[in-house]
Amino acid sequence: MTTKAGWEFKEGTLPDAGAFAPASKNSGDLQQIAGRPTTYWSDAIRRVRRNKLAVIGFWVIVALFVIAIVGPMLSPYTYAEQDLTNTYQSPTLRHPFGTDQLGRDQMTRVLYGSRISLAVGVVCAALNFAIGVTYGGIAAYFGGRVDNIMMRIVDILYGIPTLIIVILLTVLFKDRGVNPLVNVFIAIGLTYWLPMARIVRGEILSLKEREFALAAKTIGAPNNRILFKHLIPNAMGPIIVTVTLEVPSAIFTEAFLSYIGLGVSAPVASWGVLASDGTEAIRSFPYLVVFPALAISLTMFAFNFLGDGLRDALDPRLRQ
Amino acid sequence: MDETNLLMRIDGVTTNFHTYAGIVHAVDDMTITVPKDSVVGIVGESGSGKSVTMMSVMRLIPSPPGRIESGHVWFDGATLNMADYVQQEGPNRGMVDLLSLPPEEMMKVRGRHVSMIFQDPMVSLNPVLTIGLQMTESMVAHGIADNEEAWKRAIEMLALVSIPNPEERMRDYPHQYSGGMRQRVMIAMALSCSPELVIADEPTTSLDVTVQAQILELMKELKTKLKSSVIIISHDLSIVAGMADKVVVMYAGRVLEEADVYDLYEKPGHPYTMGLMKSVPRLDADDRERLVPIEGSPPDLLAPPAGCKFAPRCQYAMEICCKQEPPLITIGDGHRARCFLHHPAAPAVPGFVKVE
Amino acid sequence: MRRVLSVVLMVALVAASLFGAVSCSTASKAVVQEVTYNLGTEPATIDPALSQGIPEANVILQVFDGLTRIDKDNMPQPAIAESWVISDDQKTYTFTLRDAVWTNGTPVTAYDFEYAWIRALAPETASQYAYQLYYIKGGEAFNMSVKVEDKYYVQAVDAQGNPVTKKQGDKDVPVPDMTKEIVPSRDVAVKALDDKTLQVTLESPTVYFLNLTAFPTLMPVCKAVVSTNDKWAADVTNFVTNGPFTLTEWSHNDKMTFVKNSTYWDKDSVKLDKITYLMVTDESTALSMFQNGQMDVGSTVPLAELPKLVASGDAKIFPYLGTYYYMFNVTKKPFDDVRVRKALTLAIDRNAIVTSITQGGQVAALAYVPYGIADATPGSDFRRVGGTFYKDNDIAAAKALLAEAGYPDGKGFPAFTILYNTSSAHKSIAEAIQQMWSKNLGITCTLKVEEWGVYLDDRNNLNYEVARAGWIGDYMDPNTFLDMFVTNGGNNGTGWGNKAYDADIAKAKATSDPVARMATLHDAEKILMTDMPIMPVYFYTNPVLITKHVMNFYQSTLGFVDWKNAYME
Amino acid sequence: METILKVEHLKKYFSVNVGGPFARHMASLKAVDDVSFEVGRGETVGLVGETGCGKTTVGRTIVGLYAPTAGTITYCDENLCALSREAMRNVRTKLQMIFQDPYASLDPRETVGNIIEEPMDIFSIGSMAERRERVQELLRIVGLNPEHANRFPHEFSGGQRQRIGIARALAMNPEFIVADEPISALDVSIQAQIVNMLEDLQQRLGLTYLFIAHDLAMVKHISDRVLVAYLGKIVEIDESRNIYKHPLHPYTKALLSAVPIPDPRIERRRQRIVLKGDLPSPINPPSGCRFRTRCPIAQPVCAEQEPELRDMGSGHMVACHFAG
Amino acid sequence: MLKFILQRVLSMILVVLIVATATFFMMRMLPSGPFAREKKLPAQIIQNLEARYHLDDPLWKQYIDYMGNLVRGDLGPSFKYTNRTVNSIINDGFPVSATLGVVAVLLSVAIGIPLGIWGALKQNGWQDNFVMFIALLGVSVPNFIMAVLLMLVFGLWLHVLPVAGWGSVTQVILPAFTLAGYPIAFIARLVRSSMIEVLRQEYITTARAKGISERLVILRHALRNILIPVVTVLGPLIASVFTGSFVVEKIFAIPGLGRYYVTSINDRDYTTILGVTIFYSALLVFMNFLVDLTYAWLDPRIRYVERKVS
Repeated sequence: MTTKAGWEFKEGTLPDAGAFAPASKNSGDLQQIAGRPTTYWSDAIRRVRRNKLAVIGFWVIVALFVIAIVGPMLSPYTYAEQDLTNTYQSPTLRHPFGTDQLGRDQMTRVLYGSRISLAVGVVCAALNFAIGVTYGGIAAYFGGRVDNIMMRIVDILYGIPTLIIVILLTVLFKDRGVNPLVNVFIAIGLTYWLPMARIVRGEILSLKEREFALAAKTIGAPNNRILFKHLIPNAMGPIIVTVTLEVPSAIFTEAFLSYIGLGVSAPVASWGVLASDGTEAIRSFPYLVVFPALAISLTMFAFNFLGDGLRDALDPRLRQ
Repeated sequence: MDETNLLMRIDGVTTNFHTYAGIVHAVDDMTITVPKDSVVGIVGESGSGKSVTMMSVMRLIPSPPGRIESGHVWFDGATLNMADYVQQEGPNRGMVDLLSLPPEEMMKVRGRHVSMIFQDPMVSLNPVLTIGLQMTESMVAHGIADNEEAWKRAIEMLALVSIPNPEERMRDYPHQYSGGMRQRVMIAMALSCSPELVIADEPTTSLDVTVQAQILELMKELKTKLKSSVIIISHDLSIVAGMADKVVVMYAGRVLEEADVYDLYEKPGHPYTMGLMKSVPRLDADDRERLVPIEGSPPDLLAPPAGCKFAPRCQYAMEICCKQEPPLITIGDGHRARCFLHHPAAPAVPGFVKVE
Repeated sequence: MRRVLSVVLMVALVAASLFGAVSCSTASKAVVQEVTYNLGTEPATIDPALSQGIPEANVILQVFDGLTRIDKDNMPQPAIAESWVISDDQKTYTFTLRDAVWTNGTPVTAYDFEYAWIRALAPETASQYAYQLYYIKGGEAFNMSVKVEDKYYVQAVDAQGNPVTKKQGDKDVPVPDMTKEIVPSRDVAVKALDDKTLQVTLESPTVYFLNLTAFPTLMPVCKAVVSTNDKWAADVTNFVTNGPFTLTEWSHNDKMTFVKNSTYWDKDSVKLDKITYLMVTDESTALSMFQNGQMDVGSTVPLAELPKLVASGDAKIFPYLGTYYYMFNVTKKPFDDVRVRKALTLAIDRNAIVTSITQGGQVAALAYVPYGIADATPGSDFRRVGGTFYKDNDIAAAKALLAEAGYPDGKGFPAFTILYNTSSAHKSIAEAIQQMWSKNLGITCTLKVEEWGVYLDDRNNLNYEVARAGWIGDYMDPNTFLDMFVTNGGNNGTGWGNKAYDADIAKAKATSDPVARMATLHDAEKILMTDMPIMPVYFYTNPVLITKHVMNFYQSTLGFVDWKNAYME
Repeated sequence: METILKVEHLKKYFSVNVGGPFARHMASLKAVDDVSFEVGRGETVGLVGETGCGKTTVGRTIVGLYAPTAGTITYCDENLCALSREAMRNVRTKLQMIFQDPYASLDPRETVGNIIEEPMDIFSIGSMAERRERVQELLRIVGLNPEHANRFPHEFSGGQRQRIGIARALAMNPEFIVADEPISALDVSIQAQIVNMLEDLQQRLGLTYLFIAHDLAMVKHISDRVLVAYLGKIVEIDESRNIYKHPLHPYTKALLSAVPIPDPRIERRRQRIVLKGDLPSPINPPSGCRFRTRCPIAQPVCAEQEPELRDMGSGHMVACHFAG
Repeated sequence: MLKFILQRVLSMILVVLIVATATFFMMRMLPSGPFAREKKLPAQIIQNLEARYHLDDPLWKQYIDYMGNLVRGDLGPSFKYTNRTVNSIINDGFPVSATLGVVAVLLSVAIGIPLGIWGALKQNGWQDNFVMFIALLGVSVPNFIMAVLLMLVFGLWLHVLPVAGWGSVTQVILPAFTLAGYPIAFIARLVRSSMIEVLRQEYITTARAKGISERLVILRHALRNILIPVVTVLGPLIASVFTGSFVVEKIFAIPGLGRYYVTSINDRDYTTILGVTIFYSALLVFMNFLVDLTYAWLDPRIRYVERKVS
């Protein structure tokens, strides 16, 4: 039923008089915001969960780490055990990934190699954060002359051939009893942070002009707090992208370092070493390169999916 | 209202955004009419759906997540020159529904028949292209002029919006212009194809008062020179007061009140409209009297309140307001409002007329 | 927009060329006398005096003709020297030269040889292979002399016979003994008696001297050209040669082109019209190019593919005068104990290594000097005469020796490291040996790979325990393998020394009677194999990728390729 | 009235590159050029002017974000420009700032609680629990639900975010607050809420405000006195209740006339003074009176002689040759 | 203007000189020297060699001599390639590396940018996932595997391209693609995220509201804006690709400069190490300079820097 003015009521009846009594106010004076009151982390986890690829990535990574730890123990072979009468076996049930030029079980070697390669990947990422992010952040934050000098240092380090540095490191660490993996970490740490420093610098340069950085200054926040607590966390997107781009190349760099003599010594082999050794026999025995390469790609995909998922989930701005 | 002189009717447009968190009901069953050669002011807070409505008209809602769920945008078919799509009978005879046009036809409408001026001139111009290119491209795209001619016309347009040395400044980049000048460029750009309708989405909000005054004066002046209808959107009633013939007040994706400009300011028919007027300090007011704000904040459109969307902030809210959404009722000649206070059963409130 | 267009064009261009390629590669080949060979690496030089190794030799030998040329039986045959006379004391060689011309038309004379050899010996030339001319009387002294302005002087020695140096700025410079001038034309015993006669006097009888005259360093150079242009070998324009082929193009790191030399004295036996050398370093790439028909002969074969290629006939295995061995640092415990060295030597399965890992027809080395060197009696082989010194994979004996040395079942054996340089083949062998020692003797060791320079440095400074090594002969005589192990010899590298051994080597040098000389050398090898400062693993072979169309391909046991008599079919 | 802040001959020049990236022509951008004024305790002083007039620079220099090029800022008899870093840090707690853009001035990755707590954290005030308590209290003070302390800024509306910014500024019990356009990014309906709240807080906490805005209506409403700035200079100072009735400087008049009035009848009748052109470049300001290029009453003398700020009686100062 | 360019050039020269100095001394700290052989050369021959190359001079003198020659543009003779100078090695090798590099950069731009745009336009669709897949593959498959795979597939199995070598247009394709693999992935990813960002910008809405075609919106309005971040990463990328990649040049038997970058160190060919390093770092700083120029060209805002003050 519609009146002349246009009143329209459900079920065609006029509401009773009580309906026009003043409504009781219960909200008080305080402003409310909508949405479920969830905590930051539970919400983040919920949102990561919704991203199927991120979940898959997460479980693949868990699986990889579990395999890296227990895998080699479960294998009936060891990574070093040779059988010179059974070299270059194609994949079979006994040797699912085949055997290599010394008749070693490739699967066991890939499983064992994951320990090194995963460690290299993780440490490379960590060093990238520790050195590259800090360095680039400081350069950008203080700007001016500091920035200029720090960036020239980056240019210089870009220019010096890595191979020379690496060979000098091998000499330096020789007979020092240093864990060979530590040498790899140092070598990677020395060179891999350069692109990261550049990228972080660019980000921070624009972020530091933002009002929230100024606001932190007005409440008396010291520089390091502004840089590490406010600016760098807001540059996380590009940082994660850069890390995911650098980790695979670090994993292969480890292979190169092992070649030069800076990595773990044979017969232990990382994925990178297995892949590059396998490449030499690629036409006749492609499985020798396929499996380690697959392992690396799988890891990369997993880390990437999780990284992207985390980035989105942890970014409160994208939470709407 | 003179239906024969109608340029556009937004008819029951509903636009939702499908987000992670749920469905945002940005615009709900919106109906607005725009007569030819008129200025319609749309007033509302940010988030009230005024921009979304206009983006829906232009079909520029980013999709996903946005989606125009239902409704029509009827546009005067005589001006569009799209015989194939003109409604042959029914209440919308002679009109074209913009929402059902194929995309390539819609492209011909945008900029040519309906153009837009955006809120922030600092970000609405492409920083890496010259003003000249950005001025001419819509004329060229719509085949109104070839490059050379478009260039000449663009210079004329820049002169029209009082850009000094327009010939030289055509080759400049946006950052070489001040904020006010950029907004003038935006206006010139919007008018370059002589569209029948110009939608100005908060054209002065991000500008200084002095520049705002310049722009408003310019728009008034242009309005008298060029025969376009204008929809001017603002969150500030004062902005539309000087220009609009008709004002629509929006809140939470709905029209709360719609009236002739004088009616609205003299006899506001909705507590929200009243609140808007009282919450701004008046320069001509004598003393430092306390402002009367509208308390609270706009509703979350993910989970809007059940009844009247304004009820939680309304000082006159009644029980029914919380349960049922009032209809948009006619309270005067061309004056409509969505409030139960106009109901005869409601308690009397000064300024509210009762209608049956 | 323009940029987008150019990008599109670019893509189209690439696509077009992609299809264009199909027709090119399938073009049929007639029997043209042209061959493409993969040299493997860019030669460091094409100047004979500066030659450093096999890649250079493989260029120089095609474009130069020495006094002699090695035939397919590895015997020296007359080349520019038509004939020669050897004095009774076997010290003086008088060569008679044939009529031959340089590519610039001038005749090849004895003076060119004299000039070339003196030039190679001159200290300022800094020839790396100058020691190949030390056999010539006065050669070594001249190479060691100190140049002052235009003259050469013997380096002064003090009362103890040590060379005298003086500080000049920060550097030690040798002090010349101004009383002892060396005049090369007088004091170096190579002399052109006339245009066609060259007389050479040696320090001591050297049975393989005629072989040496076919060696790259001893090639003649055109005196008229070289003495006036020190950039004569920088590119092909001034590169005057006298060999079966001339070098017409040298695109660095890419390829070299040789064409038949129409002025060569023996041009009738040269059948190839053109040789192209490629410099493909990557073995796998070289194999791909070979399989794709881009190459006829290749000097390298990827290890993993070798058995298949040999089976299919695409690869042939050539003998190679070299030994792959491990060396012990005898200055370090426990390798100062001969029993330990011997135990380790006996406990590896060389047959397994050569059949399963190297797979190139290598022979397990049960002695040091490889097969392929003639012994005193014609037709005999030094190795066969010398026999073997131990059994392969003799675990029982090895265990006994180890127990005797105080490490029963490897108990208490100190940890040590096997040092090798970057290469996957070295790595595989080291891994295998590591496991054999561990399995057979209960000894654990770690492997350490080092970059080439670091490895050499460590090796030379005795900064290792066990290290891999290899030795390729320079000439066809046991001496090239044995004289390196004299006490403090430059290439000894093990810290080992034995007076009797040193005496044998010295004696062999001075002995002109081939039978007695060989006996002495056998004796020396026996001492070496008794003391075991080194552990021979296998004798090298030289696998080569070669199409069936290439005939008469010759690669010497020293690794030198000679295309003079080769042809295509 | 006790003077809490005294700004004397303040100058702030930025050196900017005007030649592009490959030609470094450094020039001085005279953002603030010889500005002097005083603020009494408990007073609200409005600073009004267009974008580019230097008003934000004045505010930021006062709270120590910029070091002044010349001049002094005296706060409670202490010269801020001469303070050591450590002393400055302590004074800073008394001088706080509210920013214009409630979207940009809150770190998007911190919870509201952390944002408000941060100053206490920096100065190690109180235990964790006490700080939490204080955060709750502050939220209540600014009219927000204390339960929202663990929410993120993006979940709040613009007005609510501005309240968060205010709560942060209040955390250290400041005496003096520079409010830099605190409402210009907000909807009108919300502006009144914030303005009312600022007034309430002033009453309750005895705060002193320097209120920066370009909207003269709101400045006039909230302030006791108004400073009108143009291109780095102050052109007029007056009691706010006076300034609408007796503006003396032509620029002030223009500003007043630009303010729209929410009444269509008045609005359509009004004769606006629309300023010609744009603000001149602060790198190269006009000679003499800086306003002369846009001034409707400019005379040749304006180009030659810079007008001094003259006292026109009862604290009404103006810098114009023809005022009066 | 001139003063600034001079300043910039000076700082570039300084960087190169420091790189040269650091490399000079570091390389001399490497074990073994240029004349170390497995078959050791007799001591006197080494002495002759060192005398010939002045390696017996004190290190500081060698350094000063080298720097003196460097200023005159003389990079000295190669120790390994006896008849060649380092200048000639660079002269021969760089054009080859640069040709390959140009093609690789063009490829990575021509493929990476459209891929990235495609992914961004179909954000979260299968096309987007496909682009991300390609990008990840490009990053996680190293070039030595990529090279061999391309060679086997296109050279040996399909017989459409020569497997290796240099000289014909067809021989450029495989190595260029190998070299472009990582940049393609990198650029595609970068373009995708920048494009998503740019498409959200108001000026894109403005352009659409003008009624110009979507194609024009992307190509004219969006593309140039996304090129700005691309150019930033392109600088160092181009420099490294131009000087060649050791692996790619080795595998495809290409006579470029990249091979010397590694082999010269292995050979301890001091002058070549230094020459190539100096050349490379000069190229790098020059590329950064070019990037800045391109930047200004792409982004007019940079041409006239204004500091916003209010």
